[in-house]
Amino acid sequence: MIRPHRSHPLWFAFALHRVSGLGLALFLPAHFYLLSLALTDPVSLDSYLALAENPLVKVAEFGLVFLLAVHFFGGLRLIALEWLPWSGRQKSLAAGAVAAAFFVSGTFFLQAV
Amino acid sequence: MLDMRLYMLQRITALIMAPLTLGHIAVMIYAIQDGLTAAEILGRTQGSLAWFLFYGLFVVAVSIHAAIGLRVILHETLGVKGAALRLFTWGVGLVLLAMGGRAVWAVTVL
Amino acid sequence: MFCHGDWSTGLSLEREELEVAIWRGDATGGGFEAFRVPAQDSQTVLDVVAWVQQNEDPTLSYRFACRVGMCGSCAMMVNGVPRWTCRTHVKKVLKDKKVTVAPLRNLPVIKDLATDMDPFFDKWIKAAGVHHPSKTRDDPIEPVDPSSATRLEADTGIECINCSVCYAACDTVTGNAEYLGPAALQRAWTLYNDAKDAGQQTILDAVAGNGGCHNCHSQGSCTLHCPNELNPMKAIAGLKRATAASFFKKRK
Amino acid sequence: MSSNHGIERHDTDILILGTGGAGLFAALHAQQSAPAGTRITIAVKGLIGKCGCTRMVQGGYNVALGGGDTVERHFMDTIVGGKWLPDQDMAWKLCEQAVVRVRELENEVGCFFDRNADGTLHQKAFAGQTADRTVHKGDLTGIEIINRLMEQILSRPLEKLQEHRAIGLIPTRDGASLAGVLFIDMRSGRFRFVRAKTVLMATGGGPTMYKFHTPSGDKTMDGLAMALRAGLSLRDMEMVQFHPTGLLAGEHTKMTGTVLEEGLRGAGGQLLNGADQRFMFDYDAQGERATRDVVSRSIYAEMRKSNVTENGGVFISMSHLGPENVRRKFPGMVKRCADSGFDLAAGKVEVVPTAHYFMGGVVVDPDTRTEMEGLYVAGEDAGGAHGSNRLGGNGVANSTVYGGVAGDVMGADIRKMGALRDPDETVLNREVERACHPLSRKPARIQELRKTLQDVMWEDVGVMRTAPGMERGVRRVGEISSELMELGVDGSNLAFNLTWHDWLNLRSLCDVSEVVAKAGLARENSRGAHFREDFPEAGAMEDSYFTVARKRGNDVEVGREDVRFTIVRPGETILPEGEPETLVEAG
Ligand SMILES: Cc1cc2nc3c(=O)[nH]c(=O)nc-3n(C[C@H](O)[C@H](O)[C@H](O)COP(=O)(O)OP(=O)(O)OC[C@H]3O[C@@H](n4cnc5c(N)ncnc54)[C@H](O)[C@@H]3O)c2cc1C
Ligand code: HEM
Ligand code: SF4
Ligand code: F3S
Ligand code: FES
Repeated sequence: MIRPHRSHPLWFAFALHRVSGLGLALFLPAHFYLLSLALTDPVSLDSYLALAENPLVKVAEFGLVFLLAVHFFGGLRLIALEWLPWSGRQKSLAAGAVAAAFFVSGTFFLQAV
Repeated sequence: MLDMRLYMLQRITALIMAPLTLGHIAVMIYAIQDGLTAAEILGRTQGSLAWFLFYGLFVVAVSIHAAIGLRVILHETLGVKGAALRLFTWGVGLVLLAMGGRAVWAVTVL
Repeated sequence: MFCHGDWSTGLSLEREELEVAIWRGDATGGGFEAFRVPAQDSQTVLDVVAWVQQNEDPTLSYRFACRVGMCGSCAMMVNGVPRWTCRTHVKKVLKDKKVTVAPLRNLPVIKDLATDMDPFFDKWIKAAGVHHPSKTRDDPIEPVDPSSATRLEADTGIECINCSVCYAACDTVTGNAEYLGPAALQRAWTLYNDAKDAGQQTILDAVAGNGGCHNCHSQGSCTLHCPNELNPMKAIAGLKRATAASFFKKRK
Repeated sequence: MSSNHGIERHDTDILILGTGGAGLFAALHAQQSAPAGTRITIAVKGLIGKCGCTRMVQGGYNVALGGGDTVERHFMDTIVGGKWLPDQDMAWKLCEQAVVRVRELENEVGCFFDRNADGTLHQKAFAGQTADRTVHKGDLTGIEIINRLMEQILSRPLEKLQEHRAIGLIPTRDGASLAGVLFIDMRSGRFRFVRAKTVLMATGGGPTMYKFHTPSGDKTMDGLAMALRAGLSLRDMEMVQFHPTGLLAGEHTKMTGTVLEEGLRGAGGQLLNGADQRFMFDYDAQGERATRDVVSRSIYAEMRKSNVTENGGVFISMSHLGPENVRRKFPGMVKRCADSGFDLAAGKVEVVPTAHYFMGGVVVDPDTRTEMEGLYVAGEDAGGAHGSNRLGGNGVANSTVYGGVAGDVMGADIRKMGALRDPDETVLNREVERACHPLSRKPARIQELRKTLQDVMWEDVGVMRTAPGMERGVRRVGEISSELMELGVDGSNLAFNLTWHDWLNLRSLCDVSEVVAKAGLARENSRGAHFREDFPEAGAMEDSYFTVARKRGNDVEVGREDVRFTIVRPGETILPEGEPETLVEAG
């Protein structure tokens, strides 16, 4: 539940950063596992990769790349906020980070289909 | 809970990963255009010291970064602290490092 | 929930009424009770609460002092948002003539709407939020250029009334018991920029520890809700920058 | 009832009541001056530093810091402003020590006051001053002073009793010295008796028995009521300062009575009556810029003529100065009015004179000592420094200077004091009984009776006074006082029981109101804040007297004492010959 004191852009940016970070952290072991299949079993890696043609998986992939992109731009925004001279435009920057993430992951998605 | 040291580690690893991620996404966008196969991936990466360093660095950074990140989330949402929290952080970091290391080994060295 | 109607008091029926839900209880728990309060032209949330205590339920506890937004003792959660109640007009927060009032978040409740603010102030002191003198009463007053960059920076945080609204708004405070919180850190940053303060390193050490500035996730709720339009988020970013700079300097 | 309440007891060496400028400074200085190992306890009705009026100081702090201004000039302004009634030795110490105190505030406590472009302190002139003297931090000077002091105290290892309300000064069996103070721990509702070798009372007076008043809600004359019961002498009790422009927003809101700052009139704000006409020039050639007392009386006169606004006051209007301009110049005031639903910049805001400061108080010497061994009084609780009128900016100077003095003196005196003194248990029990009085009676609404008292004081002992009016006032206050004894409070849960404290507040206010009215009757001339329609003349300055009230048995007796001109006599000055009358440029 979004409590009233939270309903504002910068809190959402925080939540998004946390969710994406968490999502990536959960996905990462799976990703590593898959890649290491190359070591033991290239064939099944291929069969996994073939799965990628499945539209559902494509959407999931899009989600993943979106998470990475959103976390990436959001993270850069945070580091800029913390280390560069202060900018009063945090809300715009947060929105910009999300937009950039959509752009990147959208591009990725369009390339993939 | 998060002191100066952990904070700096998390920020520095983030900054290390930033260009690497960008590179990775760019390669993926390029690579995915005509479908992915294991051979293709391996063909690009295997035996390449550059790719080894690229992904190796990424794995080290991401292990530290994610371990600290999950530590914060665990503490703030479940209130875990002290030795248990330290154990968790190290555990996550080492597991990621091991799994990531194996993957990098698989795609670049063998 | 039970309802204390005020029909018995013989108020005129055409007078509009507000439906007010007030949290009652103490450290061991509690819940909301409903009251009906006559609406008035000029009426703050504090007035509403006081009306209930003076007319409906004499055991209702709350805290206020100055009634004009200077002392920072009247803050409560109003419709789920932390606010100074003495300067919040009910019209601003009313939804369908309804409003809920609860004790400030993130602080232990003493009774009903009154919280124990000690943890907030303990952290203020822990963040080195006390002047570190460089002179004594026998010295002349130090000339300070009011337009210098550091003075301008210090001025942005100086009007904090320690109302704890930001502290209540911050979810990091909720999750992390040690976190010093926005107001204390802002005070540290203000002192850090004060030309007269001799404790810069003390301050950086105090805010770089376990519950220090590095725990802030820039949620920005502090800045959004601060009734004095101060910007603790910015102050904390300042501390992060200053500590990071000194971190790199020391490594060299 | 009382026997059911076990009294918790504990001991300390130095006990301080109140955390305004006086209380906090006393704690700081006591810690610096007392021998190592001295136990210091600070007890307060609210939270440390978050109650009382010092925090609410807007305009600033008077101190002569050179640039032509001198302690002598500050002193003369204080004496002349107080219409020759101040205790001159106290006034002198106030002006002299303010110089040290302000350096202490800046250099040791960490306050930052506004600077000129060249880096020196910015000083401005309030009405009644002949030099630019008032240092300030924007228009929130009190917040800066109290926050910094509060940090100092919070960071020190003193014993802190928050939300502890003092309800009785308990003497020794022989009545000559103070043994300790009885409190209610407001959070639990239990009694606590604290013995101490020295006690500073700095509860800050506060004329909140008037329909319109500015002080903080926790201030209800508890200190003076306690002092009265303890048999101490109170002086200048008729002297209630009204601020001309308190916000008028209706009876039901606590905003009513709060100050709209003086600067508004200074900057050209106009006062308009209900018919939208300017009226100040009908009363004084200075118009809106006349002094506080004159403007207050003029507004009051206009109100009597029923030339009033909807809520029964007058308007202050700033819009002719340009809303943008007003917004820029008075951002704090404009925002505060806007929060309360009024447009100060472009509209008109209803105002009314409002009781602001209490010049009267306990008779003390310039070292804050009282007649009772072990009891010290400083700040707004102490009488004498201001005489009949307090200059804007002298209030916080007074509380910080004398709070510091009290701390020093207590720290020194304690070395000479042997053991803690034992209380007169009868008095102790009587005080407990007193506080428990309402708990055994049928619960009733307290607030209505407080409103009645406030109306009575406003009507009969207010801005303009007459003998018949004040006599009626005395009678009506007496009736309210008796009625209060019949009102009960639901005592089922005494923890944080505000209604119980409302009752106790009203008890203190009734007791002190009676003294104010009686002292007003005893002064048969008009000086400063005290204006008698039946005695409009000030009387010969040479023959100045001040009133002294004390309780004998159940009665309050008011006498007069001659002012001693220990430093300067009326008609004379201590400024060097040839000094200009004022250093403030007109305009
Ligand atoms: C709105 C406003 C503006 C002002 N502006 C100025 C100005 O610009 N310049 C100026 O010089 N002066 C100004 N004054 C006056 C000035 O604030 C006071 O003169 C001065 O601050 C009084 O200080 P104090 O320490 O005596 O009392 P306070 O600061 O009022 O402190 C009294 C303390 O005693 C506590 N207390 C009360 N009763 C009890 C009890 N029973 N038990 C325990 N504790 C108790 C209170 O809670 C409080 O902590 C202003 C006053 C007001 C109200
Ligand atoms: C690619 C560049 C990346 C950047 C610039 C970046 C940046 C950041 C930053 C600045 C934070 C701190 C946020 C805060 O304290 O509020 C953070 C937190 C986090 N990051 Fe990253 N990150 C990156 C990649 C990753 C990756 C690949 C993962 C996944 C494995 C990840 C997982 C996390 C987690 C779990 C958190 C904790 C989130 C939280 O505290 O709410 N990050 N990241
Ligand atoms: S920063 Fe703002 S919200 Fe926080 S305590 Fe200070 S005034 Fe209150
Ligand atoms: S809300 Fe909390 S997380 Fe940081 S920006 Fe403010 S302190
Ligand atoms: S009562 Fe002082 S800030 Fe609200």
